[in-house]
Amino acid sequence: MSDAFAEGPPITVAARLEAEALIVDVDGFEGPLDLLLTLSRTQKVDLRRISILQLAQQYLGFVEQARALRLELAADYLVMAAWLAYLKSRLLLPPDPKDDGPSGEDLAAHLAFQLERLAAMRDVAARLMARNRLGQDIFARGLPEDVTRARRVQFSATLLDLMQAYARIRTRDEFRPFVMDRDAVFTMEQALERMRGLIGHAGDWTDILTYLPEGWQADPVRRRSATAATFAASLELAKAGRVELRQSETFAPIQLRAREGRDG
Amino acid sequence: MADAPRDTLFDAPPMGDQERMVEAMLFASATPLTVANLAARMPHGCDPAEALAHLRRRYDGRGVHLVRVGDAWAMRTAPDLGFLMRNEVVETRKLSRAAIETLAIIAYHQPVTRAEIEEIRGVSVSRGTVDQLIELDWVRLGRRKLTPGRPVTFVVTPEFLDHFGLESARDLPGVAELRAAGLLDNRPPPGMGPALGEVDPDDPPPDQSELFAD
Amino acid sequence: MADAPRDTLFDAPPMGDQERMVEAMLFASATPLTVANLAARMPHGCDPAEALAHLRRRYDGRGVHLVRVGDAWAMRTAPDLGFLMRNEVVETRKLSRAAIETLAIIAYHQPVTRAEIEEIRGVSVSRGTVDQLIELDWVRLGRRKLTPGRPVTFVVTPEFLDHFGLESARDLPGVAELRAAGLLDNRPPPGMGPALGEVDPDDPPPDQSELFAD
Repeated sequence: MSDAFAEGPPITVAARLEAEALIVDVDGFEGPLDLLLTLSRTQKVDLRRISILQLAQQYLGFVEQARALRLELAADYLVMAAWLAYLKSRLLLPPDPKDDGPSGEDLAAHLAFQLERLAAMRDVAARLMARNRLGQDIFARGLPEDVTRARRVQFSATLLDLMQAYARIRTRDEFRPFVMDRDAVFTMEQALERMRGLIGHAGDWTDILTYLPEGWQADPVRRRSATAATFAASLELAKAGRVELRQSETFAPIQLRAREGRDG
Repeated sequence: MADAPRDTLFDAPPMGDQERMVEAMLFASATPLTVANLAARMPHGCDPAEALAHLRRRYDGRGVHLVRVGDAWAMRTAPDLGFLMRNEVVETRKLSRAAIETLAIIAYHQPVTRAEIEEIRGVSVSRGTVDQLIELDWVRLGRRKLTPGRPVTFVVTPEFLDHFGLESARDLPGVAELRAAGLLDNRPPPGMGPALGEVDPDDPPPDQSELFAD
Repeated sequence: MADAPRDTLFDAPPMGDQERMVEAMLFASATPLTVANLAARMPHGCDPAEALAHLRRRYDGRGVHLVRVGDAWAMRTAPDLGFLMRNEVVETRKLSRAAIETLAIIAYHQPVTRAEIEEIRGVSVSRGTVDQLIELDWVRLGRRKLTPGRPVTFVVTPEFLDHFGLESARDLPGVAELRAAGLLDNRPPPGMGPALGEVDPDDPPPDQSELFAD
């Protein structure tokens, strides 16, 4: 957040004080609901009687202020702002009889419920942590009895150990060094090897697809690999001056013939 | 006496002796013991439940109490004497606010899914938060929810109860008021289709092998 | 009561309270405590020696005794009840990596044959590993597979579920869920390349529906 201040235009002391009055410290909040709960406290009423309309206004004001200060707000704050703007319009405008969605009042009531529930959880969490706790206020036996008869070995393992062991096995494959599974891959080297042996006999233009090796034509995966390798090998041979290539039009078969056979 | 008189034809020992036995076993153990644990080690025909009731009265008001933890029982120092045990205090990692709130939500709403926790807090539960609670042995996996997707749920453990001095989850502070106020209800947002984390209800629940095929 | 009323001008607490204090301290202490140790922790003006004398009488004939160890004091279970503590001494050892992995595979894939376990682990499983799991009562033989050779299968036992606090093996989370819950160790095993489950910290945590997309 401090970076955001640094990058923005210089802020006067007065402007900064004004901003602080609005507590624009988004970092202090755990999400939009938390921010809403804090804002709702300024209404100084029971959460059950809170004005959602007023709260929406406060939240939108907060977001405006943050924008004016060029603070970057996380996306979920903006999503909440958009939703509250929508809610505000639903609450202010007369209900549309054709709309069978939830009414503005229903939505507002649910938001009030969420705020009350979060406040209640905060409250009981604090009460829970304030209880007398084992090892802090209440103590177990400091010296569990050590009776040395009947020593028994017990193997221990926790659920966490078990789950981590499983995860380790199941993710092992993801992290082995990267190796291509080669059984469906025909390499350019293999294609070159094969074609070097065959082009000597190819005096006439022949479709390069006729050079696909045995057993690589039916399975589409293997066929694709062999085609790519054969094509690459053909270009390689043409570059080396050993063959000529031609294609009559786009997508037409690519044909090849040996140069040596013709020239030599 | 070295041989436990188990499975003898004699009568069970008098209740006074049974009480001593239960007292000794609970005293020797740092962790709570269930009635079944106690019975398994006592001579045949004993009634540890009754012995526990006597023992509890005997320790009433003493410096050490007999407390109930879920289905089990343990001896614990009286809470008002904690100040004497400063030397014994176990330093614990301070829990983050997120972890404390997540713990409270799991305790009060259990069994609860991750999506439900997030819905209540209004933010996503960060990696490591639940992990930390599981590592502390305060939270464990519960039964999967029978909603589509069969999400895993979290529940609190007997260690949680023991740590916070609770007999059961019903004794959580304020739980009755929260329930009466409807704040523990699972109330879906109005007009929303299926609740968070739910998927197409026509989707059959995946079987075990599918679930774990990553 | 949270503040020890040390060095106050008030009188020492009544002897009944002093007795409670000594009782709690001796109970919670891992080592025997001397009168001086006790006095140092108690409010000003207390008389731990007298409290010890009262306490000793109180525990006379009970399941637990107050005993003197050198010039210090400790609580010990009555010697005649030693037979009850027999199960108390258990040496806990961690399961080997091979065993825990084998156990995990059985739990996640049951019923599963030895050959299947080996295929998943990528190494052979020694006879001793499965034997150990069977001896621990965590694994038992399931029904034979209806495949050629009719190999035996392994399944987990109710004792396994009990030990790991599971209602059923179906409650075990899948790998995607483990990762989402932050339960995967982020450090890769040595020489294993990129970290397990490591993600861009800016990457938003997956939502519930992604969690179950296997």
